[in-house]
Amino acid sequence: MDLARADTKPAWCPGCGNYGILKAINAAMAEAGADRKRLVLVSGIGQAAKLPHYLAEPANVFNGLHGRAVPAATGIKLANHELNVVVTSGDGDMYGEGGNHLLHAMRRNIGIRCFVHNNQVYGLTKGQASPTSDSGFMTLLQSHGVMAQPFNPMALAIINNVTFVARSFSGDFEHLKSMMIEAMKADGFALLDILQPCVTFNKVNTFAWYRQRVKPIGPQHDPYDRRKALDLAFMWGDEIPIGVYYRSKRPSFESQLALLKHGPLAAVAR
Amino acid sequence: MDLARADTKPAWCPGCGNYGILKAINAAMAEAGADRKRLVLVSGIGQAAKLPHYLAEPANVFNGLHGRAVPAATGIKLANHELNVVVTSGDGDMYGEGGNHLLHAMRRNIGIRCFVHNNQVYGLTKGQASPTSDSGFMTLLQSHGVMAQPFNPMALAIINNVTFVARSFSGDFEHLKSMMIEAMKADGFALLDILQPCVTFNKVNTFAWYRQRVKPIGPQHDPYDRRKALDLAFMWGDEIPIGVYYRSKRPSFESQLALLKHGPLAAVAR
Amino acid sequence: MDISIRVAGEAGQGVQSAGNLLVGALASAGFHVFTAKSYMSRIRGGLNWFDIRISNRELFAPKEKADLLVALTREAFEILGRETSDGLILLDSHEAQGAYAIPFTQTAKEIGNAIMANSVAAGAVLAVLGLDNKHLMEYLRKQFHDKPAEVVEQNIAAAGAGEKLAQSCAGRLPAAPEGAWDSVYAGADAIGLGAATAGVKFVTAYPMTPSTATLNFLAESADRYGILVEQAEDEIAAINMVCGSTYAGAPSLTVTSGGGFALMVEGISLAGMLELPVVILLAQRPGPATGLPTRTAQGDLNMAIHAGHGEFPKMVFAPGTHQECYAITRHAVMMAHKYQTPVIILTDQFLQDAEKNIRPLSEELKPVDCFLSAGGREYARYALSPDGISPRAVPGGEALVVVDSDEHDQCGHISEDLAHDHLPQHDKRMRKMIGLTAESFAPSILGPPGAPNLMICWGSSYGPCREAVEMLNADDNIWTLLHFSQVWPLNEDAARQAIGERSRVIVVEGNSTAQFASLLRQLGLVGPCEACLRYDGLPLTADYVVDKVSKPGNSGAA
Amino acid sequence: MDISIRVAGEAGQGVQSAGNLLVGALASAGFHVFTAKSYMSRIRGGLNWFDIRISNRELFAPKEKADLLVALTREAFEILGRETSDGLILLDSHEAQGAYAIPFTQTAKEIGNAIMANSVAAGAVLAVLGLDNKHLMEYLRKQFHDKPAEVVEQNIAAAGAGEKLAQSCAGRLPAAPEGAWDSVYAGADAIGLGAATAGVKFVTAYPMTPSTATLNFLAESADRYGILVEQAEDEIAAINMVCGSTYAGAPSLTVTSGGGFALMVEGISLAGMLELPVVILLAQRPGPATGLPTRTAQGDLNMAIHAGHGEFPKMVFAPGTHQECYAITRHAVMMAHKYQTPVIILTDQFLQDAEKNIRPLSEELKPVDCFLSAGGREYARYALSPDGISPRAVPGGEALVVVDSDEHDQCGHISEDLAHDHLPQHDKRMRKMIGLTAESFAPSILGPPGAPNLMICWGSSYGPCREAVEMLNADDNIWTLLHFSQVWPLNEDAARQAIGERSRVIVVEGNSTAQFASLLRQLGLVGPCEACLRYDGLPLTADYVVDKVSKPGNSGAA
Ligand SMILES: Cc1ncc(C[n+]2csc(CCOP(=O)(O)OP(=O)(O)O)c2C)c(N)n1
Ligand SMILES: Cc1ncc(C[n+]2csc(CCOP(=O)(O)OP(=O)(O)O)c2C)c(N)n1
Ligand code: SF4
Ligand code: SF4
Ligand SMILES: [Mg+2]
Ligand SMILES: [Mg+2]
Repeated sequence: MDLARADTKPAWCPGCGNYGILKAINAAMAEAGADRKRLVLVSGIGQAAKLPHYLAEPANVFNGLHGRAVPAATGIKLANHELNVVVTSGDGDMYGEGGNHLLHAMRRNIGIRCFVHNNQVYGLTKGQASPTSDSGFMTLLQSHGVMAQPFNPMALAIINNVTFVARSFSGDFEHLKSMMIEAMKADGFALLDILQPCVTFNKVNTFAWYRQRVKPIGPQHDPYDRRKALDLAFMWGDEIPIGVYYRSKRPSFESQLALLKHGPLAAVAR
Repeated sequence: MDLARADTKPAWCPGCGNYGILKAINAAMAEAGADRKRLVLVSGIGQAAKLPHYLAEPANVFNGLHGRAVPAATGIKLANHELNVVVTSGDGDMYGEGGNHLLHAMRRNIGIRCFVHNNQVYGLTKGQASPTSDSGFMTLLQSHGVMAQPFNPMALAIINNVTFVARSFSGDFEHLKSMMIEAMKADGFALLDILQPCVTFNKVNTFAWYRQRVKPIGPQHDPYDRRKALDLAFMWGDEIPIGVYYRSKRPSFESQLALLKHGPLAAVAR
Repeated sequence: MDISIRVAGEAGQGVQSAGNLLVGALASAGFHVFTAKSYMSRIRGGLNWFDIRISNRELFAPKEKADLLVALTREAFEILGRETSDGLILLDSHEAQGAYAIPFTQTAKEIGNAIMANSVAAGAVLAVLGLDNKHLMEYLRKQFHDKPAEVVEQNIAAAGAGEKLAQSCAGRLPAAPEGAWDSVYAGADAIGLGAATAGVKFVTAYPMTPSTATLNFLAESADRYGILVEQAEDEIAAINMVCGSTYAGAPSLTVTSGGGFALMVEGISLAGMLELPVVILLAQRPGPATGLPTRTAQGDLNMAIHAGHGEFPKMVFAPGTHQECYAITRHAVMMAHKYQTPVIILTDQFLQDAEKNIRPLSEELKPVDCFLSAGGREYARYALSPDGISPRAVPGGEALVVVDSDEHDQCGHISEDLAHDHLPQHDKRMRKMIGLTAESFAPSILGPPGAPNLMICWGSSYGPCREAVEMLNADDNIWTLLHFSQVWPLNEDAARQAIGERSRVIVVEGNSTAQFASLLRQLGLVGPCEACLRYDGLPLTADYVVDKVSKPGNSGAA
Repeated sequence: MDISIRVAGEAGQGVQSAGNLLVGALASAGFHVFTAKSYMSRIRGGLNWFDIRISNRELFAPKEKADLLVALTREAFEILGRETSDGLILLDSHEAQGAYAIPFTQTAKEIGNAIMANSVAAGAVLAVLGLDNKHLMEYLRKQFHDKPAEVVEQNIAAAGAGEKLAQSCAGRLPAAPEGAWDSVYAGADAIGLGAATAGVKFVTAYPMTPSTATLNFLAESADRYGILVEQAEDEIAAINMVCGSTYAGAPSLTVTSGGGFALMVEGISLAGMLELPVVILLAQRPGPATGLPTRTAQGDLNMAIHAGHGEFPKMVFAPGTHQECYAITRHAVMMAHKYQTPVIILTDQFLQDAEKNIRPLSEELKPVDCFLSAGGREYARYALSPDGISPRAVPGGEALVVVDSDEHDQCGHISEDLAHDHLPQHDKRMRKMIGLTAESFAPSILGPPGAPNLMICWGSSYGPCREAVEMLNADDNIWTLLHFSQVWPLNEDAARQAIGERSRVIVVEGNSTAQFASLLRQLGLVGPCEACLRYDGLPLTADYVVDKVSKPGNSGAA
């Protein structure tokens, strides 16, 4: 059957940081032995959000609306909590249009893992500022430079006491893969913010820029210490910590629902 | 002219915490000598959001959509930054439906003052949980109790480094009035979260409950110290600090716009 | 016999409880009961009323005016007294021209608590009606069975006291009819029950009057039916959550009103593109914007039909009775799954809140068919098919299920191949309209099918129109009534046949621009015609319709 | 003379730059130029093309097929070569049957940098056309005037090399006509310029193709016109910000596409209720959902007309030419202020991106009237008035301005008095429709006004239809063309008169359900009629229309 005529080969620019994320996710899923039938990749719209179509070994895919990956993933997880729900989408998608959903998903501590491709820019729409663009970042639209302060996803996740909060870098395959594997183990909401160079529209936060700055968090850091985690979250400058910032023991949303003890809401034809 | 046949007398339940907020706002505006012609009260929809109609001395009013007070206020402030823009609305409105706007207004540090009537419940729609409802809070809809963790507005404002972050209590007139006056002085985004008992739908967080817990922040607290401010933000239990949690010197959004140096965008017929 | 009782007072004063007591007692006494609620957007104060109409014939709507007004405040008396032509008025305590002063509150206080004023009032009303109070006493016992015995006894005492106080104006009711039921449903509950028994497993919504009543019903029934009810952070979350949950295989529902629905418009388009069986209850109230949150209207028809960017198939149902609320909700869930596309159920504050006693609706869980496919290895979510319906599998089974909001190929992967994927997929989706149209409800016909005059109604305007046509046909059978309980797509053939040639055509609806009449004209089903419109926030009534229809020039052109 | 050149290749390969060079050179050479862009939703790779049509007569649309294909990749040749009937094909490097292999990239590399392949290609095209390359050289100098001299020289060398390489297939163009202009505008820019010169001071939007082009134009013009451009966090913020900013007195605009517009539906209803002069540009692309982000469609007409819960007045404009993009945007801003209600401007990817050289549009700031009132002490924002328009003051002046999304009294305060406030305010708002309708544009007429056959178009389908009618009328003048550049409300009287009695009526539009034809039918302006529809994501062309119109059975029933 030749039903697939689709763009299942990456439509990204050569050298884009998304390739590193794709490679890591392929490896992480393989290494974690993720059951493909129970794996659902959820995304919104953007360059990052195309990733689910490009998996080396296919899985279930829900590629929804811009900004709405998180509520869709929440609906999927609640309908069938036996599914392994992974959101993989862009910074504009998750932190801009989708900000309110992220906030409230964190409050719920719903068991979805969010991999955010944070390129600090809107790639697909050709280079506008994103919520994480550094102040002063110049674009066609932000012709006097960005005046808002960048959104701090790490701090938001920490103050919301979610199960797992980490940051990694698309240029560090081993680190990124291991963070993904860790995130997949979290029994609750997991945020993995991934620094991802956009070689076309972000000429500031390049591979070199990140590489100079990222620094793995040492073993002395206690991820259950909220204050220390917040200190890490505010480090954005000459040094940007990568690794697990924070963990909490808060139970996942779905684990608290008595109704789900009997099995998923959804009837799955097998 | 008898054009006003409207509900300009409060439609709140007797004993509602909103009365205290109304009284304080009347007093604060009078004491601060707010120029009524330049004062605009902006609200969304809810019990709290009706406040602008009830002012002792009238002002300009923009009573918009549920959850959308902040973008409306932002538009007003950008159109005419000489206006004194005060948002006064409910916790559901500001932290639930309007969460994304709040987040990004904070990133901008736009010079609007937000007074949030935080009754930890949806009043107007008859008693559903709000984003600030305590875990376990029981309602008709949340019949097994709220499972999400309450939203922490103080921490969000602090991590976003806005100009002014404070909390007060509707039952403490003097304190509330003084916080409002302080908030009005902020040159940037000001959040004033006001603990407001809902005598009808929130039988947990009553006047007595709050009164037992609220404790004015002492003079030893340095509001420019983010870590300390965050420590206060996480105090929610036997003791709930009221007062100024945090201040920053970040310039307001509008003060950074070269265009506005020549005067407001809006032409005002005088 | 046809009596309308209006209990009026401030919010928080017990108008609702007094009404409930009367409904309970009168339904168990065997009368046909129909209620309508008019309340303000506030928790305390203002002026609310609760109309309880009783008859020995089946009822379908409220009446315009009350025969008996129970005014709990002086303001209620002053504002509503004028409209209670010839009727009797009971007024709490205050002396006033044309009203019997009965100290409901004072009496209740003396017995123990002012809140029992509603029991006093209920007792008084039954006395005025000349009805044996045993049904009220029984109902009070049933109602308070889980409260301390003292509560029951005090309320019974209060009802008895009310009865005595009203003795002076007691009348005598004819005997109760046969065949009336004591199962009372609000439209909101009938819809909720329809959804629950149809097998809906996931409900998420952001509270909004007047849809919240259904949400509350479902929350209360959640444990019984195994439904997960989750309050969303906003309406956009709600619609996207149900897109996710239906993708994953749980029959799902979201409920909202106009402003919330407006926020869902993008998500509805998503459901159209992903071909998801999403069901949305849109309970209308007057707009624009916040409008009149607690009043009624049928003003969102056009928005509902045209909700969503781009073109995709959709169904819009509009039940007209309590039985239809139940049955059509079940049907809507089924059709959503059969055609894998969004379905909207349109009601309004009037029908949501209106209570009526009917033959009990089945509370048994009888899930509708979800038309699921197991998929298999070579599975393609959007395989082309003659009827536009592709086999729907859900994740977790044999097949991998790929869905994409971009245009896609048959496997669900993003594709920009216009000729080979976009056109075939677009045509496939739109082909579903053929089946949908063929399966859409024919309008129901009341009265002589070929009468010279035709009245057309849709959704909740059915009740008042049915009564109006009965009134109009009392002497000469010159009116046919057509009711549309599905408003998109229309069963054009059946409609054309039913409409036929008439000397007069009048469309009755609760908006100011005759939206349904325009739709009929657009499809060439009617020519220029008359419209009887109501958009003051109150429900249509037979009196209102008859008045407009009878006085030439009273109805506008549609 | 009428030649269509198609430059095709991958995203990021310089298709756009090569096209720009050719447009610049050909327009300054004095030809009439019209362009259309077809690109994919990606930043690199895929297959994009840029059509440049030139003629010695004014042009209004692209052509279906190219006469000269410049293929920068083998894929472009393979996919598009088939469609280039009889035409000439230049292919980068690769040898292929039916194509001239010209090493654009290799040559550019040798000169210094592969990115100059576009200059090589432009030079080659001009040679094929037999056109003096001085215009290209001039244009290159102008284009790169702020770059190092080396860049200019290298590009000039590249263009020269291209010319030489294509010598073998050089033809000779007829002389350029008189009266063509070298001011080239895209529709998106003409709209932006209209808004800027009309006095729009605040623009906020969330980026979305194909509306972003207008946003970019406005950002680039911001300093010149004193406009504040702010990127919103989402579309809901954008529409609510413009509600705030217009309330406060700044003429404001937001721009979006279908999905973003869907999110604004609640806010549009707010603007209707608060009576705010909000202007929204809706640049259409194919839906549903994300659909085809970079393609064109006219599929959102129904959604636009019916956007918003409840009933309130609204205008929807749909410019058909670049001049109309400019003039109608100015008019829309004025009308929004005159009637204090939301206005939607409908364009689409085709018109947004289409470039044409026309008489220069005035760039002077000539603000439209904002119809402001100073108010005064006794000011009532919603004072009743015969035409439904209340004096509009803004805060900061003498008057206090109170606005409320709930139903309100004349002073703007929340009111639930149905008879005294709701009905009068609702009727006041709706009365504005009378003035709006009276002022709405009559359809423009082209060709013999009373011909037996009538073609109807709206918005961007004008260009292709105009050319189609000219082709169809070449022998016998049997076609009239009617163009609607305002689609809501319709000037029914003028439309009825213009439509008259015809033996054939065909409506041409870029969607699959004949939305505009339905609207005409709903208003009783046409009966059952034919429809020529295109919804494959590509723009309508005269060839397409003539083909459908000429072959019986090719056009569907509307
Ligand atoms: C409702 C809506 N608004 C806007 C868009 C247009 N849009 C598509 S992707 C995108 C932003 C992409 O940025 P990001 O999420 O950071 O992804 P990236 O391309 O950078 O990976 C936008 C604004 C859309 N598709 N839907
Ligand atoms: C879009 C939309 N969704 C829902 C509603 C219904 N609604 C009105 S007020 C409200 C919540 C009120 O809660 P809060 O903001 O906390 O105000 P309170 O009444 O408690 O003061 C809701 C859900 C609405 N008006 N608009
Ligand atoms: S535009 Fe940026 S994010 Fe998108 S593919 Fe290219 S480099 Fe990657
Ligand atoms: S419901 Fe609660 S918040 Fe609303 S007026 Fe009553 S006490 Fe106050
Ligand atoms: Mg990005
Ligand atoms: Mg509240």
